[in-house]
Parts: sequence; structure tokens; C-alpha cells
Amino acid sequence: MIARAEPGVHLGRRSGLGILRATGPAGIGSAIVISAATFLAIFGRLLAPHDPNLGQLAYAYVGPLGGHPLGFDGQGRDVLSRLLAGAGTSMLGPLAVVVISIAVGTLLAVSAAWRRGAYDAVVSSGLDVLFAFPGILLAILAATVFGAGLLAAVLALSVAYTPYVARVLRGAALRERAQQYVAALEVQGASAISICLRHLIPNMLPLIVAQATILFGYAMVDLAAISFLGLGVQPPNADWGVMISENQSGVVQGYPLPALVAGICIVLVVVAFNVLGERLYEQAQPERV
Amino acid sequence: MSTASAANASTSAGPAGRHASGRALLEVRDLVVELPVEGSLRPVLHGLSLSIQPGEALGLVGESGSGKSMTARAIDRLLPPGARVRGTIRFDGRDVMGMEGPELRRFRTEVAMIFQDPRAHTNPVRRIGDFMTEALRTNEGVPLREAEHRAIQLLESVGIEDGPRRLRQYPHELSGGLLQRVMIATALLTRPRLLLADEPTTALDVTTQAEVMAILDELRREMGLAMLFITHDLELAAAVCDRTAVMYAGRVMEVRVSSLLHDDPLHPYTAALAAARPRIDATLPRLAAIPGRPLSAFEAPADACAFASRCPYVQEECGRRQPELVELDGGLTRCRRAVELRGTLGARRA
Amino acid sequence: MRLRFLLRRLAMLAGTLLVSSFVIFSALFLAPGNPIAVLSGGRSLPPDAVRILEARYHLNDPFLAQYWLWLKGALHGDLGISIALREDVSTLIASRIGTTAALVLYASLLILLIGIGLGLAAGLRPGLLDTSVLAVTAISAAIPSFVAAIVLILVFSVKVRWFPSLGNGQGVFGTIHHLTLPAVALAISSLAIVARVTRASVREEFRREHVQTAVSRGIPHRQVVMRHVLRNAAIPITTVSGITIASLIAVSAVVERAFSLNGLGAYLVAAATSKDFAVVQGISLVLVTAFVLVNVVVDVLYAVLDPRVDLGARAR
Amino acid sequence: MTEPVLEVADLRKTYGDLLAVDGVSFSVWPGGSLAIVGESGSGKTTVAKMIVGLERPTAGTIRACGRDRSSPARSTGERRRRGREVQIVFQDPYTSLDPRQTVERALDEVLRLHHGWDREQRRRRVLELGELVGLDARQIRALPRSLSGGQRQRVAIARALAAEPKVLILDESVASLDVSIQAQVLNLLADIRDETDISYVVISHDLAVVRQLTEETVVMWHGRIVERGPTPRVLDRPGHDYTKRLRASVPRPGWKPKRRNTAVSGARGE
Repeated sequence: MIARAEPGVHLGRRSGLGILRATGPAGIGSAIVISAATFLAIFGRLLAPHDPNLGQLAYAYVGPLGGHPLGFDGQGRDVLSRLLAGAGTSMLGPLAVVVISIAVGTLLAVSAAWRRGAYDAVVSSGLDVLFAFPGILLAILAATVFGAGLLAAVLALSVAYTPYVARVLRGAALRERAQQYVAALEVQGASAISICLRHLIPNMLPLIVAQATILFGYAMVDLAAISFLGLGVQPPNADWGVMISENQSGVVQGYPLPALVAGICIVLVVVAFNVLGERLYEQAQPERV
Repeated sequence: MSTASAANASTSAGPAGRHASGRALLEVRDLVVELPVEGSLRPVLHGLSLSIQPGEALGLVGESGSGKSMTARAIDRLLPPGARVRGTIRFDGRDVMGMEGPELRRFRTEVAMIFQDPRAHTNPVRRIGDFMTEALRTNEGVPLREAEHRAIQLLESVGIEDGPRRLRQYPHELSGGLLQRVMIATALLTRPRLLLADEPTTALDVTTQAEVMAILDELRREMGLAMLFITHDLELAAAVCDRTAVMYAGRVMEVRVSSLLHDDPLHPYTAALAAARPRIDATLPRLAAIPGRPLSAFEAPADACAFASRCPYVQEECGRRQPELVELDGGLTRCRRAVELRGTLGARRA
Repeated sequence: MRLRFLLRRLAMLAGTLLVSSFVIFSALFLAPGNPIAVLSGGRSLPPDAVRILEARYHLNDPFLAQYWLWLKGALHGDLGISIALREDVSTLIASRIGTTAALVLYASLLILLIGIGLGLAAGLRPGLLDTSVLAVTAISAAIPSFVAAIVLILVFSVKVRWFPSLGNGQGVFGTIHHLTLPAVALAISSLAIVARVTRASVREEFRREHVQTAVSRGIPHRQVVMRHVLRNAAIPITTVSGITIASLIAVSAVVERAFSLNGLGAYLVAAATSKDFAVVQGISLVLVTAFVLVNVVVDVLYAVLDPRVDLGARAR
Repeated sequence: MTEPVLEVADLRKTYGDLLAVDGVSFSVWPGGSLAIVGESGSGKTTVAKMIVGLERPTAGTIRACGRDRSSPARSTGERRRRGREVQIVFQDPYTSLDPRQTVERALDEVLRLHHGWDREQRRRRVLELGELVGLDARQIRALPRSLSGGQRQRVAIARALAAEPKVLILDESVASLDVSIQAQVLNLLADIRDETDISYVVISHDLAVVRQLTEETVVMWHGRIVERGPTPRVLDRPGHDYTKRLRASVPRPGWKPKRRNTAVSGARGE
């Protein structure tokens, strides 16, 4: 008699593969790029044809040669090997940021939505203060305090991203909390923890995954930027952000290849995460019936 | 009993049959609407026909999925993109389906629509005054001051006295009942000839509903306005409409003069619907529930009676052929056994 | 009512800044390493010299007293002395803030004009234009500023030599000339994000029921678009543009480094590397203040645009 | 004379300055059925929420099965015991079930909470409950999305009954169902009461539903009870002006809507 909006963020119980199929060709293409990047992140170091840190200054900024399809960087190191070796840190950093900020953000969001009232107010205003610190600024502060390095940058970005995660998920948690099945379980005498773990969070999962996917792209850009500034991954360790920073002089000298390929890798992976995240987000939106 | 009522009915406002005297204001014939759902087209209306005379109120009653809302939307050409429509809709003799641009807009000013959820159907960032007078100022070039004056007058006639203050408020500052009155006043402001009211009181409390219905009824009669009144409440439709059409699975099952609907329904579905409601004046030992659940238009078979699977009077033949909508006792019915069952279905009221 | 909202928002702003300043100060206070060692450049000093330095920098005062001194100074425009350059931090900031402000302003204009323009065009005209905007913005949203920087330098200053690759430039036109590539690099991904959100908001508004009401009343399409679709879409567009522009303030550091611009961000990074604490504290405070101020402006704009915002309640 | 199974005395709830419920008292006897009638904002749903512990009363006492439940439960055991005393079925069949859980799992979860049964015992009880509310084995294994509104509401009733409560609160539980389905569910509720000694508290704005389902009625208006008595008496010979108006507003054959001559003014009217 009344057309109703199906509330919540439910995907029902579609399998992971089913959800992926629903994201369309762009989503599937992105998933393939992400899988490839993940594979390289794990096995890149083993696949590298040369020692990524072995520099032969005589070959500085020399173009592609036999066995060196991408040529050499400013210190005469094999660009392909550095690219493959760098995939690890370039992917691991964002992964850590996403895991930490999503975990903490979900915890804060669900607990605030569950307890509401004063606790929610305290959490929300605490997050509001954190909002005042852009990720990169926090990372620079962290580098000043703890010294430059990947760990400080990852922790700083995790802290900076948490309020964003928590704000989006708090809204979703509040919507889910307002569903009548939650009240029904409370009346049954089920504990808050069991309702949150068995019902609330699983029903928010599509949104959490979408959020994590989009965040990965942002984290990758920000971490690479911090490395580019010299405050993240430290040379001679290979990392895509570091490669751009090291070889920037090559661009002005008319030899842009090492910086450019590292840039392309970053853009490719970030596009894939953005597109897939956006598609998943659309899937996680409340459906109308 | 039924013949006595039929005699009374001739005094009621609207003629019952479709071959009534005079030209119908709205004439819908064999309307088929299909909407895109997950890549394929799904029928929501199956050859729907109805007509409304000038000044007449026609009730359109049905359970969820029967297609009553879609009927109003199809008439006002408000179907979502990708919808496929066949059949004819004529308003005052003009072909509505062929209208474009200015002609379609002029038609829309002659047909006003009231929706179920006034909150969603008003722009939250525009003031009430702006909302009410927009059509008047845009389409008829009425100056703002004049338009507001008329709006205030109409607000008064729907029972809102402090019009000037209301015009400066935003929709979120008004309660649901009040906003629905504003909606009604707004719909009447451009002096339309037909009102399409889609469950205008469903979201309201019973006492508010009575008040809003009374206002609507009174003003409609004063202005000689025709109305298509959509509701799931058989009693409400029968109380405020001259004739009532009962829909099921995208089809019209019966059209009857409202005063005869309870005592002498023509279709088993109408009778079952009336009998299933609990009564306010007596506790029944058991309600006459209809088995099964209401079918949507796309679930109903095309070559059988849509109600056959739930009908207490079903015969084998009912499952073989879709019955036609035929005239009977001054009404219309889509039942193969209508003549046979005539006069026996209205068992309920004394 | 509006005034109360504004006062409330300003009080929240002051609170946020106070907490932020405390965080900035205490973080660096707690940093490992002895300030005397930094001051002396690692040489061992005679006890007298140490005592003089300790007195001058209040190193032996309790933590809160030191914070209070710093905060009081900051409020009077005194942010301490750069250890590396032996100069007033405020003076150093003043000489560099112009570049950063000009860069962020330039990039913001690009975002507002091109980003919102593209988004509106795509949102209002389904078809080829829409598809191409979607495709182009999907990629450009993923281009980090420093990658954009190397590509822009490669194409426009190394190959075609239209724009310089490094430095600030002289005079108004010189500045614009020098800042064009940095501004584009800074704006490119934000611009794409704003364009996408704009497009999505316009589409979303088109589907609203109240738009259907307007159509059902015979309002001409153009007017429906202007008064009901775009007016309402302006709310999310303003919010996302504001947040995006605020985020440029920090990212400008990356662009300043890439183009060797003499701005605040580049200076902050240099100070962070050399552990010049007073400078890091001072610039962080300035950047956080700017960031928070932009966010307040967004909040106020949001409240102005959306009458549903309860002006008495907490913002957001 | 037996004890009332549910006893509410001087119940009061304020939200800031707003008085939502004021001095509400009533008792429900074993096997009895009481209606709370009123419109939106009358406080009837707030009363229901306080009884089941979803809202905390500002003042007053609530006793069920002889035990006080005016303040929040202190232990897990206490919370579950309260769950076995009073259960509730809400209005909206679309949000009253976890969309990721099959009917079977939803019922099993509740059984596990309340009874120390093994898997086989629970499985049998799930089927019994399904049969009680008219769901077949296929529907028992289904996800809510493939069930209709009426079927979902049957699941909600089965889930409430799984705790074997003494009192079942029906908070507008049939209001959003289609007429033909509503009749089925009302008949089902009558059958359940015939077969068990359960008591109902029926919260509704629909007087016909109230007539069909209850023996006693209290009428709430602006947070207070303005009239009480046997349901047929309250509906046929209403005493309070508000009840009269409510009764007169119900559409029925021969009914014509009438305007009250009070115009609306004031900030939010109504």
C-alpha cells in the first residue's frame, strides 16, 4: 500500500564474487589491476632482474638497454628492478594506514552510535579536533618528532584518516542501530557486544569495504607525497614516491623516464582503487524498492 | 435490497457506466505501462480503462502493487525514464500522450497532483510562499503580491488562519498535517479542473485525516473540480467519491457507484476486501481473510483472471481466459461469473 | 539566531585552535633529543653558556609554563626564534606566506571555475560530454600533485618552454606566470573530485520527489533546473569544494618542493628535516589556523544555504 | 484473585521540557488483552518502549510477572529473564528482521539465548514456531528479502514467541499490512491467544483492530490516559470528547468527513 524505501546498507547475502560482478567491467578491470599490484607487492623483490640498490654511476640516466627495459636512474640503478622492489613498501604503507584507521574508526563509530548521549558527544568533539590536522601536516609533525620514516608517516596518516572514517561509519551505524530488528534483539536480552558483532558490523560491511578501498588510494597518494618530501621511506630503499623525488632532476635534464614510470604506477593503482571503491560505494547505498 | 439501493444511486452526482451522457473530462483506455527493472521491462498496468466526468470524484482502491499510484503518474506523464506506455489518455478530448513542451505544461496546470508524502514533495530550501505561488507567477504571470494574496485566502479556506506568517516559513517548520493542507491549497491555487490525489491522508492521524478530507471534499465541490482519489482504504474511498474503481494486479476489477460498493459489489474481490476488514461496531469470531497474498501486475498471468488463485468462487474456466470488463447493473466488472453471482456478494452489512 | 550560531561556531573555532596549539607544542616538546645539543650544533658547551641558553629559551620552566609563554607570544605575533637561521620565526613566515596564499588561491579558483563547471555540464547533459568528463576525472582524480608536477614540467617547460619550471617570479604577471604550473598541479585531483561530486549532486537532485512536484505543476524545465535542482545541489557542492580547498593548504608543501617555490610548506619541510622546532611549531600553527578557518567558512555557508540546519545546535 | 502479569503505575517520561507520558497506570491480567489507543504523539509508543526497557522511565514503576523492571537490568541473566517475560512486535515488517539472516537463524539465535537446548531440539522448535505462524519449511530457510510484508511480520511474531513470553506487546504490528494480509495476521494472533495463556498489549490507532483483538482499552491523549474501560463500551459509548472525535473520524459506510470549526494557528499546529 505504501511504497517503502528498503533501509540500511544491505546487500543481502551476495557472495564477494557476486558483488564484484555487479560493479561492472570498470570494477572488474580495477580489481584485476589491484590483484596484479598486490602480487608484485609480495613477489616483486624476487622478480627483480637486478639488484635494485646497486648503482653504476657510469649508467646514470641511460635509456633502455638489453636486459634493462626501463633503463637506469640518476644513480645508475636498474629502474625496472627498483619499480618491482618498491611495490612492496608502496602498497604495504597504505594497507597499514587503511587497516588501522578503519579498525579504530569502526570501533569509535559503532560504540558512539550504540551508546549515543554524552559518550557520542565526547567522541565526536574529539574527532572534530583531529579534523583540524590535515594528514600531510600531521605526518610532517610526526617526522619532526620521531624522525623521518615510513612508520611515523603511517601512524600520522592513520590518526588523520580516522575522523573521516568514523564520521561516515557513525552515520551508517546510527541508521543500522535505528532498525527495528536491533531493538527486537535488545528486548530479547542479547548483549550489546553480540548485537554489534553479529548484526550491526556485518550489515555495515559493504560500506566499510567501500570506504577502505577509497581510502587506500588516498593513503597511497599521501604516503608517496611524504616520501617525495623526504620524510617517509628513506633512500636508498626503493619506493615509488622516493623514485620520483630522486629522479626529479632527470625531468628537467630531459630524461624523465624513471620518475615517469614510478608516477604511472602510482596513478594506475590509485585509479583502480578509486574506481572500484566508488562502484562498491554505489552498491552499498540503500536500495529503493 | 440491491435494487432499492440502485434506485437511490441514480440521484448521486456521477453517472456510473462508461457510456454516460456528456463528454468525459478524463478518458483512459487500455493503458499498458511497463517499467524497466534490472534491465528488463516489467508490466505495472495491464490494459487499464477508466473515465471521470467533469466535477466527478472517482476513487481508485487497491492493495500494494496493484498499480494505483502508477495510474496517476501515467496520467500526468510523470513516469520514470525508460517506461513504456501504450493505450490512450484523453483529457477534455485532447490526446495527452502526444503532448509536448508548452502544451504539456498547460495540461499539467489543468491537472493538479497531491502526493502522499508532503515532506518529500516540497523543496526543503524554499519558503512556503515561494512554493505556493511559483506556478501562478511562472505560468500565469500573476504578480507576487497578488499571488500571495490569493495564497493567503486559500490557506484560510483550508483552515490555516495566519497565512502571512506561514508564507515566510520553511516546510520543515510545519507538521505533516499542516503541510498536507498547504499542498492542497497549493494544488487548488491554479484553479485546475482535475485533481489527482495519491493517498493524500495515509500518513496522517485519523482525526487529521477526517479534517483534511472534509476540506478537500468541500473545496472540490465548491470549485466543481473532478478528482481521482487513490487510497488503500475502501471505506474512505466509498465515503468521499461518487464512484469507486477497485484495482488488482494492474487491472480494474470493478467500478461501482460508491453507495452500492458495500451492499452490492459486483466482483468477488471487492466483496472479499470489504469482508476482510475488522469492524468497529462488532467483534467478529473470525475475520474473513483472503488466502494467499496480493499479486503484483507482473506476477499475474496474462491469460487468466488475476484473482483466480485467491477467489472463493473460482471455477476451472477462470484460469483459462482473462475476463473482460463488462457493464452490469450500472457498474463495470471483470468477472466471468458476475451475472450468476449478482446480488449475492454483499453479505456483510445490514 | 544567526548571530548565536555564529558566536557558537567561533567559540568552537577558538576551542579547536587552543587544543591544536597544545598538541603542536607538546608533540615537539616531547620529541626525543636535547634542545641544547641542537642549539649548539652538537658541540659541548661550557656550563655557563648552557645556563644562559636555558634561561633564554626557558628550558628549565615547567611544561605548562613554557606552553603558556609560547601561546602568549603566538597571540602577539611572536613565534620564537629559528635556531637554524637565528631569525624571528614570524618574520620568516611573513616573507613566505604570500607565495603559499597566492598558490592556494590560484588553485582554488581553478577548482571552483573548472571543477564545478565541468560537473554541472556533465550533470545536466547526459551523453558523450558526461561520459568523457567521467572518464577524464576518474583518471585525473588519481594524479598526485607531485606526479602532475613532473609531467607539467616535462611538457610545458622542458618541451614547449611556455612556463618556467622553478622559482617564484617578479611582479603580478611574473607571479601568475610562475605559479600557473604549480597551481594546476595542486588543483588537478581536487578539481576532478569536485567535478564528480557536482555531477552526482545534480543527478541526485533531479531524482528528488519535490522536483517531480515542480514538473507536475507545469513549471518550465529551465526554471525547474535553476530553482530546484541547482539551488539544492549547491549545498553538497559547497561543502565538498570547501573541504577540498582546505586540504590544499597542506598539499601546497609538496607542490612548493616540486617547483622549488619559496613558500611556507617548503620551509616547513626544511625545518622538519633540520629539527628547527620553533619554525615547525610556528608554521604548523599558521597552517592549522588557516585550515580550520576555511572549514568554519564552509560551515557558515552551509547554514546559510540550508534552512534546515538548526542554527542553535552543533554544526555538522 | 490472581496477580496482574503486567502492572504499570504512575509512569512518566519527559524529554527536556516535553512531557511525553504523564501519570499512566494500568494492569494486564494473565490471558487478558489491553489496547492502548491514541494518535501519533500521544505517548503510547513511549509507554511500550519503557515496558520493554528501550526507554528509561523518568518516574513510576513497571512490574512484570511480579518483578520490578523500572530501571535497567544489571546482569546478563536479568536481561534475558526480562526477555522471557515481555516481548514486542514492531510496526515495520521491513526493518524488523536482519536482512543477512535467514528466518531459521533468526529464530535459532533467540532460542539459544533463552533455552539450554541442543541443536536438534532447537531445530524442532524452529519448525514448530514456523508452523504456529503459518510459514512452511521453504520460507523458514529464506532470507527476509524474499518474503512479503505479511510473511515478515509472521517471522517477527514467531521470534517474539520463541522466548515464550507471558506478555506480547503489539506496537501497530498490523498497521502497515495490506487489508487481506492484515486479516490473516489478526486471525493468527487470536489463535495464538486461544492456544496459550499469553496476554496482549495492543498499541494501535486503528479502532477496528482494537475491537477485534482486545477486551480492555485505555485511550491516551497528550501523554495521559483520558478514558478507560471495556473495549466495546469505550468504542460504542465513548465518554471523553477526544474518544468521541476519534470514533467519529473513522471512515465507514454512510460516513461523511466533517470539519471541526477550529482553525490552526500556533508554531507547529495540530
